[in-house]
Amino acid sequence: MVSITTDPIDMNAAYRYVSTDSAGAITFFFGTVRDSTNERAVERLEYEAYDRMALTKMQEIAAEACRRWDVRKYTIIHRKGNLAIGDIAVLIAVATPHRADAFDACRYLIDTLKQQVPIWKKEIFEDGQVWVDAHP
Amino acid sequence: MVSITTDPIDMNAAYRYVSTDSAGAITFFFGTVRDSTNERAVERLEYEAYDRMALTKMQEIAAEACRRWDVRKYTIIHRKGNLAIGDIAVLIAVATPHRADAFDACRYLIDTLKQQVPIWKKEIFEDGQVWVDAHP
Amino acid sequence: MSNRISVQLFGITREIVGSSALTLDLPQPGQVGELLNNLKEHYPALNGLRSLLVAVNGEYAEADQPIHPNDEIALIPPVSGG
Amino acid sequence: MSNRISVQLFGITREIVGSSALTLDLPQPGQVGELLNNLKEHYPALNGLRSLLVAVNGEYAEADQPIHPNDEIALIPPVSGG
Repeated sequence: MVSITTDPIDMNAAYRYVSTDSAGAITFFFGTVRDSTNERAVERLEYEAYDRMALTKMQEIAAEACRRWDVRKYTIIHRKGNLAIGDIAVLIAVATPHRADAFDACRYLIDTLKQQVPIWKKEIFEDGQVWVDAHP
Repeated sequence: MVSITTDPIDMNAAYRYVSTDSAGAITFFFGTVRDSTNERAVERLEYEAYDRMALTKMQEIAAEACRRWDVRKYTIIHRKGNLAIGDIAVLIAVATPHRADAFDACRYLIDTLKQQVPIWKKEIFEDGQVWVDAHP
Repeated sequence: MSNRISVQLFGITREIVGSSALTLDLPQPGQVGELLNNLKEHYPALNGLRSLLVAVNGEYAEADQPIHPNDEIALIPPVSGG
Repeated sequence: MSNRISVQLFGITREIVGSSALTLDLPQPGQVGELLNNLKEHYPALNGLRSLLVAVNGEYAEADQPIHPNDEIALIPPVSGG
Protein backbone atom coordinates (compact mmCIF):
# COMPACT_ATOMS: atom_id res chain seq x y z
CA MET A 1 0.00 0.00 0.00
CA VAL A 2 1.40 3.38 -1.00
CA SER A 3 -0.07 6.79 -0.26
CA ILE A 4 0.55 10.52 -0.27
CA THR A 5 -1.24 12.54 2.35
CA THR A 6 -1.43 16.00 3.85
CA ASP A 7 -2.44 14.50 7.22
CA PRO A 8 0.01 13.52 9.96
CA ILE A 9 1.31 9.98 9.43
CA ASP A 10 -0.26 7.42 11.78
CA MET A 11 2.35 4.81 12.79
CA ASN A 12 -0.22 2.69 14.62
CA ALA A 13 -2.36 2.30 11.51
CA ALA A 14 0.79 1.42 9.53
CA TYR A 15 1.74 -1.23 12.07
CA ARG A 16 -1.74 -2.75 12.02
CA TYR A 17 -1.62 -2.79 8.23
CA VAL A 18 1.74 -4.58 7.88
CA SER A 19 1.58 -6.96 10.85
CA THR A 20 0.84 -10.50 9.78
CA ASP A 21 1.17 -13.90 11.44
CA SER A 22 3.89 -15.05 9.05
CA ALA A 23 6.16 -12.09 9.92
CA GLY A 24 8.93 -12.43 12.48
CA ALA A 25 10.46 -9.05 11.62
CA ILE A 26 9.01 -5.63 10.94
CA THR A 27 11.16 -2.61 10.11
CA PHE A 28 9.99 1.00 10.15
CA PHE A 29 11.90 3.87 8.62
CA PHE A 30 10.76 7.36 9.59
CA GLY A 31 12.14 10.33 7.70
CA THR A 32 11.67 13.27 10.05
CA VAL A 33 12.17 17.01 9.76
CA ARG A 34 15.58 17.84 11.21
CA ASP A 35 16.22 21.20 12.82
CA SER A 36 19.32 21.99 10.75
CA THR A 37 21.09 21.38 7.42
CA ASN A 38 24.83 21.87 7.24
CA GLU A 39 24.61 23.66 10.58
CA ARG A 40 22.08 26.15 9.27
CA ALA A 41 18.87 26.31 11.36
CA VAL A 42 15.79 25.10 9.47
CA GLU A 43 12.43 26.68 10.38
CA ARG A 44 10.16 24.30 8.47
CA LEU A 45 9.87 22.30 5.25
CA GLU A 46 7.43 22.40 2.36
CA TYR A 47 6.86 19.20 0.41
CA GLU A 48 5.34 19.08 -3.05
CA ALA A 49 4.50 15.97 -5.10
CA TYR A 50 3.55 15.08 -8.63
CA ASP A 51 0.96 12.81 -7.10
CA ARG A 52 -0.01 10.60 -10.01
CA MET A 53 3.55 9.78 -11.01
CA ALA A 54 4.82 9.59 -7.42
CA LEU A 55 2.23 6.94 -6.57
CA THR A 56 3.09 4.97 -9.71
CA LYS A 57 6.82 5.11 -8.93
CA MET A 58 6.25 4.14 -5.31
CA GLN A 59 4.27 1.11 -6.48
CA GLU A 60 7.03 0.21 -8.97
CA ILE A 61 9.79 0.29 -6.37
CA ALA A 62 7.62 -1.65 -3.91
CA ALA A 63 7.00 -4.30 -6.57
CA GLU A 64 10.75 -4.52 -7.16
CA ALA A 65 11.38 -4.94 -3.41
CA CYS A 66 8.82 -7.75 -3.34
CA ARG A 67 10.68 -9.46 -6.19
CA ARG A 68 14.05 -9.17 -4.43
CA TRP A 69 13.03 -10.06 -0.87
CA ASP A 70 10.39 -12.12 0.90
CA VAL A 71 8.17 -9.15 1.76
CA ARG A 72 4.80 -10.22 3.17
CA LYS A 73 3.36 -6.74 3.72
CA TYR A 74 4.60 -3.18 3.21
CA THR A 75 3.42 0.37 3.28
CA ILE A 76 4.98 3.59 2.04
CA ILE A 77 3.32 6.78 3.25
CA HIS A 78 4.67 10.18 2.20
CA ARG A 79 3.35 13.43 3.54
CA LYS A 80 3.20 16.71 1.62
CA GLY A 81 2.46 20.32 2.49
CA ASN A 82 3.97 22.27 5.38
CA LEU A 83 5.94 20.27 7.92
CA ALA A 84 7.39 21.47 11.22
CA ILE A 85 10.58 20.30 12.94
CA GLY A 86 10.02 16.77 14.24
CA ASP A 87 7.16 15.93 11.87
CA ILE A 88 7.28 12.63 10.01
CA ALA A 89 7.72 13.23 6.26
CA VAL A 90 7.80 9.59 5.24
CA LEU A 91 7.14 6.22 6.87
CA ILE A 92 8.19 2.98 5.23
CA ALA A 93 7.14 -0.25 6.94
CA VAL A 94 8.11 -3.76 5.84
CA ALA A 95 7.11 -7.15 7.30
CA THR A 96 9.11 -10.29 6.45
CA PRO A 97 9.58 -13.73 8.00
CA HIS A 98 13.28 -13.05 8.81
CA ARG A 99 15.02 -9.85 9.76
CA ALA A 100 17.70 -9.50 7.07
CA ASP A 101 15.01 -9.12 4.42
CA ALA A 102 13.15 -6.53 6.48
CA PHE A 103 16.26 -4.35 6.80
CA ASP A 104 17.38 -4.79 3.18
CA ALA A 105 13.94 -4.13 1.69
CA CYS A 106 13.25 -1.10 3.91
CA ARG A 107 16.59 0.45 3.06
CA TYR A 108 16.15 -0.22 -0.65
CA LEU A 109 12.73 1.43 -0.56
CA ILE A 110 13.87 4.67 1.07
CA ASP A 111 17.09 4.88 -0.97
CA THR A 112 15.22 4.33 -4.24
CA LEU A 113 12.34 6.60 -3.26
CA LYS A 114 14.82 9.41 -2.77
CA GLN A 115 16.29 8.81 -6.23
CA GLN A 116 13.20 8.22 -8.34
CA VAL A 117 9.96 9.43 -6.80
CA PRO A 118 8.88 12.92 -7.94
CA ILE A 119 8.54 14.63 -4.60
CA TRP A 120 10.36 17.84 -3.75
CA LYS A 121 11.14 19.63 -0.54
CA LYS A 122 11.99 23.23 0.15
CA GLU A 123 13.90 24.14 3.28
CA ILE A 124 12.76 27.41 4.81
CA PHE A 125 15.45 29.19 6.83
CA GLU A 126 15.13 32.40 8.78
CA ASP A 127 16.75 34.28 5.91
CA GLY A 128 15.83 32.35 2.79
CA GLN A 129 14.53 29.21 1.12
CA VAL A 130 16.21 26.42 -0.85
CA TRP A 131 14.78 23.62 -2.99
CA VAL A 132 16.85 20.71 -1.70
CA ASP A 133 19.42 19.24 -4.13
CA ALA A 134 18.14 21.35 -7.03
CA HIS A 135 21.51 22.85 -7.90
CA PRO A 136 24.90 21.22 -8.47
CA MET B 1 17.32 3.44 27.47
CA VAL B 2 17.08 -0.34 27.79
CA SER B 3 14.38 -2.33 29.51
CA ILE B 4 12.89 -5.78 30.03
CA THR B 5 9.19 -5.94 30.65
CA THR B 6 6.30 -8.37 30.96
CA ASP B 7 3.91 -5.73 29.59
CA PRO B 8 3.05 -5.28 25.90
CA ILE B 9 5.60 -3.04 24.18
CA ASP B 10 4.32 0.50 23.51
CA MET B 11 5.66 1.76 20.19
CA ASN B 12 4.23 5.24 20.70
CA ALA B 13 6.11 5.69 23.95
CA ALA B 14 9.28 4.45 22.22
CA TYR B 15 8.81 6.95 19.39
CA ARG B 16 8.26 9.81 21.82
CA TYR B 17 11.38 8.77 23.69
CA VAL B 18 13.73 8.63 20.69
CA SER B 19 12.39 11.51 18.61
CA THR B 20 14.60 14.56 18.81
CA ASP B 21 14.97 17.72 16.74
CA SER B 22 18.42 16.80 15.49
CA ALA B 23 17.20 13.48 14.02
CA GLY B 24 16.33 13.18 10.36
CA ALA B 25 16.01 9.40 10.49
CA ILE B 26 14.44 6.99 12.93
CA THR B 27 14.50 3.22 12.47
CA PHE B 28 12.37 0.72 14.37
CA PHE B 29 12.99 -2.99 14.41
CA PHE B 30 10.18 -5.14 15.77
CA GLY B 31 10.84 -8.81 16.45
CA THR B 32 7.41 -10.43 16.39
CA VAL B 33 6.12 -13.90 17.16
CA ARG B 34 5.82 -15.79 13.87
CA ASP B 35 3.21 -18.48 13.42
CA SER B 36 5.66 -21.14 12.25
CA THR B 37 9.28 -22.36 12.40
CA ASN B 38 10.59 -24.56 9.62
CA GLU B 39 6.98 -25.05 8.52
CA ARG B 40 5.95 -26.33 11.94
CA ALA B 41 3.02 -24.41 13.47
CA VAL B 42 3.94 -22.47 16.61
CA GLU B 43 1.23 -22.01 19.27
CA ARG B 44 3.02 -19.47 21.45
CA LEU B 45 6.45 -18.53 22.83
CA GLU B 46 7.82 -18.28 26.34
CA TYR B 47 10.67 -15.83 26.97
CA GLU B 48 12.95 -15.97 29.97
CA ALA B 49 15.71 -13.51 30.88
CA TYR B 50 18.63 -13.26 33.26
CA ASP B 51 17.48 -9.73 33.92
CA ARG B 52 20.48 -8.21 35.64
CA MET B 53 22.99 -9.44 33.07
CA ALA B 54 20.65 -8.90 30.10
CA LEU B 55 20.23 -5.23 31.03
CA THR B 56 24.00 -4.81 31.45
CA LYS B 57 24.68 -6.46 28.07
CA MET B 58 21.99 -4.38 26.35
CA GLN B 59 23.61 -1.24 27.75
CA GLU B 60 27.04 -2.41 26.59
CA ILE B 61 25.95 -3.05 23.01
CA ALA B 62 24.05 0.24 22.95
CA ALA B 63 27.19 2.05 24.13
CA GLU B 64 29.16 0.34 21.35
CA ALA B 65 26.57 1.42 18.76
CA CYS B 66 26.86 5.00 20.02
CA ARG B 67 30.63 4.80 19.56
CA ARG B 68 30.34 3.49 15.99
CA TRP B 69 27.50 5.67 14.69
CA ASP B 70 26.05 9.11 15.33
CA VAL B 71 23.16 7.86 17.48
CA ARG B 72 21.27 10.70 19.17
CA LYS B 73 18.68 8.57 20.99
CA TYR B 74 17.91 4.85 21.21
CA THR B 75 15.77 2.42 23.09
CA ILE B 76 15.87 -1.36 23.36
CA ILE B 77 12.80 -2.95 24.94
CA HIS B 78 12.59 -6.72 25.33
CA ARG B 79 9.51 -8.49 26.57
CA LYS B 80 9.50 -11.70 28.59
CA GLY B 81 6.85 -14.18 29.70
CA ASN B 82 4.17 -15.74 27.51
CA LEU B 83 3.78 -14.28 24.04
CA ALA B 84 1.10 -15.06 21.47
CA ILE B 85 1.44 -15.08 17.67
CA GLY B 86 1.81 -11.48 16.47
CA ASP B 87 3.04 -10.11 19.80
CA ILE B 88 6.12 -7.89 19.79
CA ALA B 89 9.03 -9.61 21.57
CA VAL B 90 11.56 -6.85 21.05
CA LEU B 91 11.55 -3.26 19.81
CA ILE B 92 14.77 -1.45 18.93
CA ALA B 93 14.49 2.23 18.00
CA VAL B 94 17.36 4.45 16.85
CA ALA B 95 17.38 8.15 15.96
CA THR B 96 20.25 9.65 13.95
CA PRO B 97 20.76 12.76 11.82
CA HIS B 98 21.16 10.70 8.60
CA ARG B 99 19.57 7.44 7.57
CA ALA B 100 22.57 5.19 6.91
CA ASP B 101 23.54 5.38 10.59
CA ALA B 102 19.99 4.62 11.69
CA PHE B 103 19.88 1.43 9.61
CA ASP B 104 23.41 0.31 10.50
CA ALA B 105 23.03 0.92 14.23
CA CYS B 106 19.60 -0.70 14.46
CA ARG B 107 20.79 -3.80 12.62
CA TYR B 108 23.93 -4.03 14.75
CA LEU B 109 21.82 -3.82 17.90
CA ILE B 110 19.43 -6.63 17.01
CA ASP B 111 22.19 -8.86 15.55
CA THR B 112 24.38 -8.41 18.63
CA LEU B 113 21.47 -8.72 21.06
CA LYS B 114 20.68 -12.11 19.55
CA GLN B 115 24.30 -13.23 20.03
CA GLN B 116 25.13 -11.86 23.47
CA VAL B 117 22.13 -10.97 25.59
CA PRO B 118 21.05 -13.73 28.02
CA ILE B 119 17.44 -14.11 27.00
CA TRP B 120 15.94 -17.43 25.96
CA LYS B 121 12.83 -18.43 24.12
CA LYS B 122 10.93 -21.68 24.04
CA GLU B 123 8.67 -22.48 21.13
CA ILE B 124 5.51 -24.29 22.12
CA PHE B 125 4.06 -26.49 19.40
CA GLU B 126 0.87 -28.51 19.50
CA ASP B 127 2.92 -31.63 20.24
CA GLY B 128 6.00 -30.42 22.07
CA GLN B 129 8.31 -27.62 23.13
CA VAL B 130 11.81 -26.59 22.05
CA TRP B 131 14.29 -24.15 23.58
CA VAL B 132 15.37 -22.30 20.44
CA ASP B 133 18.96 -22.91 19.26
CA ALA B 134 19.86 -24.87 22.39
CA HIS B 135 21.11 -27.94 20.54
CA PRO B 136 23.60 -28.31 17.67
CA MET C 1 1.82 22.12 -38.45
CA SER C 2 2.35 22.33 -34.71
CA ASN C 3 1.30 20.54 -31.58
CA ARG C 4 -0.03 22.49 -28.62
CA ILE C 5 1.08 20.81 -25.41
CA SER C 6 0.63 21.54 -21.74
CA VAL C 7 3.49 21.02 -19.31
CA GLN C 8 3.08 20.57 -15.54
CA LEU C 9 5.70 22.22 -13.36
CA PHE C 10 6.84 21.35 -9.85
CA GLY C 11 9.25 22.59 -7.24
CA ILE C 12 11.96 24.87 -8.49
CA THR C 13 10.78 24.69 -12.12
CA ARG C 14 7.37 26.00 -11.00
CA GLU C 15 9.14 28.92 -9.32
CA ILE C 16 11.43 29.60 -12.30
CA VAL C 17 8.52 29.68 -14.75
CA GLY C 18 6.21 31.41 -12.25
CA SER C 19 3.32 29.03 -12.87
CA SER C 20 2.32 25.45 -12.17
CA ALA C 21 1.66 24.75 -15.84
CA LEU C 22 2.47 26.25 -19.21
CA THR C 23 1.26 25.71 -22.74
CA LEU C 24 3.52 25.81 -25.77
CA ASP C 25 3.54 24.92 -29.45
CA LEU C 26 5.97 22.24 -30.50
CA PRO C 27 6.69 21.39 -34.18
CA GLN C 28 4.93 18.12 -34.90
CA PRO C 29 5.98 15.37 -34.45
CA GLY C 30 7.80 16.82 -31.43
CA GLN C 31 10.25 15.04 -29.21
CA VAL C 32 11.16 15.35 -25.55
CA GLY C 33 14.58 16.83 -26.43
CA GLU C 34 13.02 19.61 -28.47
CA LEU C 35 10.68 20.45 -25.63
CA LEU C 36 13.60 20.69 -23.20
CA ASN C 37 15.62 22.89 -25.58
CA ASN C 38 12.64 25.14 -26.14
CA LEU C 39 12.05 25.57 -22.39
CA LYS C 40 15.72 26.14 -21.57
CA GLU C 41 15.86 28.85 -24.22
CA HIS C 42 12.85 30.66 -22.79
CA TYR C 43 13.81 30.10 -19.16
CA PRO C 44 17.63 30.13 -18.98
CA ALA C 45 17.55 29.51 -15.19
CA LEU C 46 16.57 25.93 -16.00
CA ASN C 47 20.16 25.41 -17.21
CA GLY C 48 21.38 25.95 -13.66
CA LEU C 49 19.67 22.85 -12.30
CA ARG C 50 21.61 19.73 -11.35
CA SER C 51 19.32 17.73 -13.66
CA LEU C 52 16.09 18.27 -15.56
CA LEU C 53 14.01 15.36 -16.79
CA VAL C 54 10.73 15.08 -18.60
CA ALA C 55 7.97 12.66 -17.68
CA VAL C 56 5.52 11.56 -20.36
CA ASN C 57 2.33 10.00 -19.00
CA GLY C 58 3.96 9.43 -15.63
CA GLU C 59 7.16 7.76 -16.86
CA TYR C 60 10.63 9.23 -17.24
CA ALA C 61 11.27 9.82 -20.97
CA GLU C 62 14.42 9.84 -23.13
CA ALA C 63 15.27 12.83 -25.36
CA ASP C 64 14.15 11.05 -28.55
CA GLN C 65 10.74 10.00 -27.25
CA PRO C 66 7.96 11.50 -29.40
CA ILE C 67 5.31 13.69 -27.82
CA HIS C 68 1.73 13.19 -28.93
CA PRO C 69 -1.30 15.41 -28.44
CA ASN C 70 -3.00 14.66 -25.12
CA ASP C 71 0.16 13.20 -23.56
CA GLU C 72 0.56 14.24 -19.92
CA ILE C 73 3.88 16.06 -19.80
CA ALA C 74 5.74 17.18 -16.67
CA LEU C 75 9.13 18.71 -15.96
CA ILE C 76 11.01 16.86 -13.22
CA PRO C 77 13.75 18.84 -11.46
CA PRO C 78 16.05 16.94 -9.04
CA VAL C 79 13.81 15.03 -6.63
CA SER C 80 14.26 15.36 -2.87
CA GLY C 81 11.53 13.38 -1.16
CA GLY C 82 11.95 11.39 2.03
CA MET D 1 38.76 -26.29 52.27
CA SER D 2 35.84 -25.75 49.94
CA ASN D 3 33.76 -22.94 48.65
CA ARG D 4 29.97 -23.18 48.67
CA ILE D 5 28.59 -21.42 45.63
CA SER D 6 25.12 -20.86 44.28
CA VAL D 7 24.45 -21.10 40.53
CA GLN D 8 21.49 -19.54 38.76
CA LEU D 9 19.94 -21.55 35.96
CA PHE D 10 17.94 -20.40 32.97
CA GLY D 11 16.14 -21.86 29.98
CA ILE D 12 17.11 -25.39 29.07
CA THR D 13 19.68 -25.66 31.89
CA ARG D 14 16.93 -24.89 34.40
CA GLU D 15 14.88 -27.69 32.89
CA ILE D 16 17.82 -30.15 32.81
CA VAL D 17 18.65 -29.53 36.46
CA GLY D 18 15.01 -29.23 37.47
CA SER D 19 15.53 -26.06 39.49
CA SER D 20 16.23 -22.38 38.93
CA ALA D 21 19.28 -22.48 41.22
CA LEU D 22 21.60 -25.01 42.74
CA THR D 23 24.24 -24.94 45.43
CA LEU D 24 27.47 -26.89 45.26
CA ASP D 25 30.86 -27.12 46.92
CA LEU D 26 33.85 -26.29 44.79
CA PRO D 27 37.47 -26.85 45.93
CA GLN D 28 38.90 -23.47 46.82
CA PRO D 29 40.19 -21.54 44.98
CA GLY D 30 37.75 -22.82 42.33
CA GLN D 31 37.71 -21.86 38.69
CA VAL D 32 34.97 -21.57 36.11
CA GLY D 33 36.26 -24.62 34.23
CA GLU D 34 36.03 -26.80 37.34
CA LEU D 35 32.48 -25.66 37.94
CA LEU D 36 31.51 -26.57 34.38
CA ASN D 37 33.16 -30.00 34.62
CA ASN D 38 31.46 -30.67 37.93
CA LEU D 39 28.03 -29.75 36.53
CA LYS D 40 28.47 -31.71 33.28
CA GLU D 41 29.42 -34.76 35.32
CA HIS D 42 26.33 -34.52 37.50
CA TYR D 43 24.00 -33.51 34.65
CA PRO D 44 25.25 -35.27 31.50
CA ALA D 45 22.46 -33.70 29.39
CA LEU D 46 24.41 -30.43 29.63
CA ASN D 47 26.96 -31.99 27.24
CA GLY D 48 24.30 -32.05 24.52
CA LEU D 49 23.99 -28.27 24.34
CA ARG D 50 25.38 -26.27 21.44
CA SER D 51 27.31 -24.16 23.94
CA LEU D 52 27.40 -23.63 27.68
CA LEU D 53 28.95 -20.55 29.22
CA VAL D 54 29.33 -19.28 32.73
CA ALA D 55 28.68 -15.71 33.80
CA VAL D 56 30.43 -14.36 36.88
CA ASN D 57 28.87 -11.22 38.30
CA GLY D 58 27.01 -10.57 35.06
CA GLU D 59 29.97 -10.97 32.69
CA TYR D 60 30.90 -13.93 30.49
CA ALA D 61 33.88 -15.71 32.09
CA GLU D 62 36.77 -17.78 30.72
CA ALA D 63 37.52 -21.29 32.02
CA ASP D 64 40.47 -20.12 34.13
CA GLN D 65 38.64 -17.32 35.89
CA PRO D 66 38.65 -17.85 39.68
CA ILE D 67 35.38 -18.03 41.56
CA HIS D 68 35.18 -16.24 44.88
CA PRO D 69 32.65 -16.58 47.68
CA ASN D 70 29.67 -14.27 47.08
CA ASP D 71 30.27 -14.11 43.32
CA GLU D 72 27.00 -14.19 41.37
CA ILE D 73 27.29 -17.25 39.13
CA ALA D 74 24.95 -18.21 36.29
CA LEU D 75 24.93 -20.89 33.61
CA ILE D 76 24.27 -19.46 30.15
CA PRO D 77 22.96 -21.92 27.56
CA PRO D 78 22.73 -20.73 23.91
CA VAL D 79 20.84 -17.44 23.94
CA SER D 80 17.84 -16.91 21.67
CA GLY D 81 16.35 -13.52 22.44
CA GLY D 82 14.85 -11.17 19.90
